[in-house]
Amino acid sequence: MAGLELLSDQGFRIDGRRSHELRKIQCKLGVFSQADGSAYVEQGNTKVLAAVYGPHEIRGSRSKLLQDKVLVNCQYSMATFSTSERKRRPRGDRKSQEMTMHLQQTFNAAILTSLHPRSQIDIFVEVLQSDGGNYCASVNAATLAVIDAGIPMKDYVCACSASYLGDSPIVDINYLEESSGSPEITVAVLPKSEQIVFLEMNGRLHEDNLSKVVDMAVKGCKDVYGVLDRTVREHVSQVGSSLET
Amino acid sequence: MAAPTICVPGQRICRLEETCKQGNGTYPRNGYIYSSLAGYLHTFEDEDGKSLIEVKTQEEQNVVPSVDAIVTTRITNVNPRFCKCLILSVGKIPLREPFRGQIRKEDVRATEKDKVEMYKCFRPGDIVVAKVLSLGDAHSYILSTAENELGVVIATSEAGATLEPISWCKMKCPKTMAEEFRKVAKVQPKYVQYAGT
Amino acid sequence: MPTDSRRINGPEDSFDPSVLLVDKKTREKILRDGKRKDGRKPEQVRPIFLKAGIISQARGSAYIEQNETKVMCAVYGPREVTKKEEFSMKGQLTCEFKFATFSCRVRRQYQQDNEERDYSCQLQDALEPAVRMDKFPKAQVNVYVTVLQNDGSPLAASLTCASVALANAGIEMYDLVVGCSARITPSEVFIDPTESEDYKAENDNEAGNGSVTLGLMPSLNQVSAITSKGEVEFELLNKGTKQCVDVCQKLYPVLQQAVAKAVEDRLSSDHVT
Amino acid sequence: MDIRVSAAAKDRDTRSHVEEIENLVTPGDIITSDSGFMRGHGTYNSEDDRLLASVAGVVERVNKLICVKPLKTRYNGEIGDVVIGRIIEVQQRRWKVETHAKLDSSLLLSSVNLPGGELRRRSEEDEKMMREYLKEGDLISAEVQSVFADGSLSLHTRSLKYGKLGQGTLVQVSPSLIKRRKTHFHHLPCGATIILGNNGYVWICPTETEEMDQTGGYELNLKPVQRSDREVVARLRNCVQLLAAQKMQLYDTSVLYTYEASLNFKIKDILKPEIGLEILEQTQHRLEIEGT
Amino acid sequence: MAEVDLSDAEKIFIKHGVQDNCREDGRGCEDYRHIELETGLLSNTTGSARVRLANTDILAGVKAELGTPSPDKPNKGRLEFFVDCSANATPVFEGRGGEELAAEIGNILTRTYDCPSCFDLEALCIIPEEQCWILYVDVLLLECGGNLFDVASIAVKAALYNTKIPKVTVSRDEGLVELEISDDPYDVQRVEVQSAPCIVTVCKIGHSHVVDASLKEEACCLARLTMGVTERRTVTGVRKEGSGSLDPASLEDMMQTGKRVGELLNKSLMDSLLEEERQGSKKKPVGFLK
Repeated sequence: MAGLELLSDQGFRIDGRRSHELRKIQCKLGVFSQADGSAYVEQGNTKVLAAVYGPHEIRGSRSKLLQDKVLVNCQYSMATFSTSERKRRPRGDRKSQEMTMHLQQTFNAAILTSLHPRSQIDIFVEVLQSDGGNYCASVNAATLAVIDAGIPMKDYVCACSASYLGDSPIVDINYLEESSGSPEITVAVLPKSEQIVFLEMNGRLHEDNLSKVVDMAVKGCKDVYGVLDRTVREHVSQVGSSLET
Repeated sequence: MAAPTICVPGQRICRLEETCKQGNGTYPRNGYIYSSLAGYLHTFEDEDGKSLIEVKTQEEQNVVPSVDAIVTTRITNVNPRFCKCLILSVGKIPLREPFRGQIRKEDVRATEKDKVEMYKCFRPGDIVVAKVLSLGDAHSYILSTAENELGVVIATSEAGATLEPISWCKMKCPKTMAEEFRKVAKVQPKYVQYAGT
Repeated sequence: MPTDSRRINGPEDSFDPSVLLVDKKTREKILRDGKRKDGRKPEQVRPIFLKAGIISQARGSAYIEQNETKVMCAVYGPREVTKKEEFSMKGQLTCEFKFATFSCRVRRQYQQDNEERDYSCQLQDALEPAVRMDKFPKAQVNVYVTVLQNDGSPLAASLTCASVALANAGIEMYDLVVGCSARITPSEVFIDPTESEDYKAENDNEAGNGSVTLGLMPSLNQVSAITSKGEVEFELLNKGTKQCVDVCQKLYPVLQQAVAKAVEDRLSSDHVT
Repeated sequence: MDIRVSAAAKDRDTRSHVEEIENLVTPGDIITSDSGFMRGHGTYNSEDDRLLASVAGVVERVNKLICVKPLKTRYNGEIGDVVIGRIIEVQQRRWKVETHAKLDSSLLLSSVNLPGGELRRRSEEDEKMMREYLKEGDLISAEVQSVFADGSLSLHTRSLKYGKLGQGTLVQVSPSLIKRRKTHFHHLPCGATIILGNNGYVWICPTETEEMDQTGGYELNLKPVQRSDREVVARLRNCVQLLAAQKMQLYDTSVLYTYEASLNFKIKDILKPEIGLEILEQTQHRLEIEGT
Repeated sequence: MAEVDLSDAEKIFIKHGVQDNCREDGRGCEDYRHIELETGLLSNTTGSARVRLANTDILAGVKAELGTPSPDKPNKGRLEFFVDCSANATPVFEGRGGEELAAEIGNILTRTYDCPSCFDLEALCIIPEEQCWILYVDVLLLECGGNLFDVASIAVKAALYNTKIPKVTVSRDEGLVELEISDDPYDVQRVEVQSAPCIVTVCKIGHSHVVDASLKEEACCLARLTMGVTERRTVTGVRKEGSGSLDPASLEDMMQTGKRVGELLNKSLMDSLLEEERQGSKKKPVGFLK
């Protein structure tokens, strides 16, 4: 842990949070006008933009066309200036391709894909600033963008990470905590039905503690859901009321 | 032969007047005819008594298949819906590099379109004369053989001999006397002449 | 810059020793006693040798020498567009510009670098207005330009060379394109600069230095390309472009002769056979 | 030249005051556990047979049918809708038309009026001539004739009011902003015609003075449009954009009132934020007073 | 660029409008749409800016890294441009789809900044031949509404203005050089951008020309001229693009227009950058939450 104290004796984390506290989440729907849906999410210092196009006719090779459901196409990309050390390429590296695949799996599970056969939905995520929990913020931003696009889905997908520090689980870990070598669990859930649609773990964790950490992450997801749902409701109410006049 | 006039692109040839018409290898601009090729100036009298002004290159021209052009093709691939072919020449001008073409089932012949069976019309390796219907898509030009004069002109039998036409839909192998089905072209003498030179 | 993985490259931290030459850093004045280093006047171009039809397997080709700047160009097509992504219903022109590895003072890479890619785009933008793309729908014409030796104004020489090669290939064109470069200093304009006269961002620290390259279709009197480097006064840039236009008009007959000569040569060789 | 520092939008402070509208649901919300209702758009049945929302919007109930309408989506076509579309491909016997729907729409050769009138037989000649009538990039106004099994739309232009569009300008807005009306073609008193396509494509053009010719619009008038007409079109375009940016519904009256409120300003200034807000406030006020 | 396919009639309508000096949104030929700008919104960068003009949205981030000067310019730092077209702008840019456009914008930025008199690279040198700052200017295109080059150059200039490079103290200890980088956020070196150029794109439409073309207008334009213009009214990097040609007289007119508009653009940009600086810490960051 190289001189950094990630958890103080009083139980405060390096950015002053308690172990169960999320970073401040700020978000907005409908950032852009050309995309069918778009959203922006800030989780602490992690900032993510998401855009959704579709459902629309399949582009490019028609061999990707699915007869009975919609093709969910994702791209995860990080701005070259998003990390503290400059990235050479915004995408195409192994890590972003993996993220792209994870996004695809996550949203295939949440979107009601059978409603739009033979068409395609694009979900594009751009990380503008990275401070840990990029995938979580990406999923949360993409969920909002999908809702903004009016694409039917079973439920929100909310993602949150958790770790285990000292002898207690901590939620929504930031970059410093992420790079400290402690284990990291990322979970994406459908909060209402409490189904886990994505789970990934890095690092080493005693099996006794696994459920504690997962519970912590799922709890975090539900908190995230609270924030996202409030934003959506505000957005719909505001726009809806101006539509009526 | 009198020394012909050489033209280069952008060269002004003459005024565009009532008595002359602008032909291939030239373009009109601000009331003049300009050359768009490096070659020789040709002037013809056409039927209306107007002089047609053209610039021609000495050697093979640069042509690409255009709509309604007659092309010579070699069949490469046959399936029940269409066959693929390579366009080898456009009109009388052989191409340096072939273009891909396609003859769809409904364009094989003019009548009884729904009874067409592709395998009874073309086989890979056949030389077919066809007409360009449309420029098609990224893959290929769309061709048609729905005219008496269009269809297979040269084909090889299973025994390896050159087939001889016996009707509009059959050809015979001179070696084995076996008959094979083809959409046969009624070859025009002018093509024969051309093939002979 | 992408490195070439198929060839053995020099050590990464090696560089050309010429950059350390002391005399390079202090720029000489271009003009001495009203004459340039090679004895030309400011508005004078170098002697030109231009010949069309030098590469037999290409559809059309040309070679140009402007003293020590030597460029050759080959044209292929119209041929089928094979890559589906590049498909378009209109005719297409592609240009590839390449410095031969030995053409410059510093060794060039085998792969196209950014500068060469940029030149390729400029060539394309400059030639497209002259070529009658409507004459070959769905097909493409490929232009390959190789600079054999670079002693200044490579883009201008390439433009001239490429347009002659296109005409030689029998591609229908509205007009030929003539290229010309000018070096702009705070006080004067020099036509057709050599390598040592040309503008270099690393040495010309003062404002007002730059260069401009222009492509002209002389018969139509249309500018098909203009590109400049460096920071220059607007009036001087304007003066530079005007002089370039004049020079292009003067060079036009040279191009016409070269194209016509190739047509004649072909005729006489046909007569022999 | 107008470069400004972006500042927090004014309405941001007021946002918190917006009261939540009634019957608002978001994806995953339970609408009802009563199995007596029918599942409409924007809802789905959970495994335990409860009716859940799949989009964010207001619950609408018609008898036993429950729907949730999201704020914006791609265009969901219904038979009889007026749409504006752009030809993207000429195929055999049909044109592919982009209408902002989930799949490209089709316009069959048999669903258009060709020059020469209704009774003409459609021959193979016409098939070859298709690109002469309508080619890639052309805009048309049309009506939804039917919906194919996969949800894509089949259009027709068999009425003189439909067909190819000439000179004018297209504005694309969200389909939900177009208010359904008896007519979507409006000849406004300011001298322009506006077609509010149900698919969110809005076409604004100068009103043709002479009688429409009987060619179905295949021959276009390419004469320059008068400066005064052009200004009206430009002003209308900016007004439509303004309404769309503030998510206000588009119909003849709202467009006209915005247009009239904008007359105090230069056309190019309408899209500046503070001026736009002022115009809209006036418009909104007037709409409220007149109770339309 | 985002594909806009227009019908012939629409094109004619736009062309005549330009000739009439009444464009589709009521602007005259030399009018810009209004621009919004914000700097310093990315904390991971040394400098950043976001510029929005109608639908065109560009984010620029500057990162300063230590490196060695290139051997032919031993006493100069470096400025490296990288442009990325995000798929957020249009699905066409997915994967490598935006690379061609990105390279084009990158090349033009490099060219317009490639003159020592308009951007002082020597100030970035720490120890000649050994250490210098390399400024990576990364431009991210988030939405396209036409006129990308101009907006990109505005974003770059604003981001450079916002750049605050930490101060470096060099100490030599028995021939070993030690660099000490200050971590005080106020002990910084600013980048001088007063003389940096802005790009103005002049599009030839019909027989006239316009600045700040919309996407539809760009679809009607066969030849355009991009030029870097500095505050001193000098010109850096002119370039004609597109498949059309220009006659020499209209070329001169277009350059005149570009110069005139560019001068104004530089001035307005500096004014609003100073204005933002004046608002200082009072101003809350807006970012994308607006």
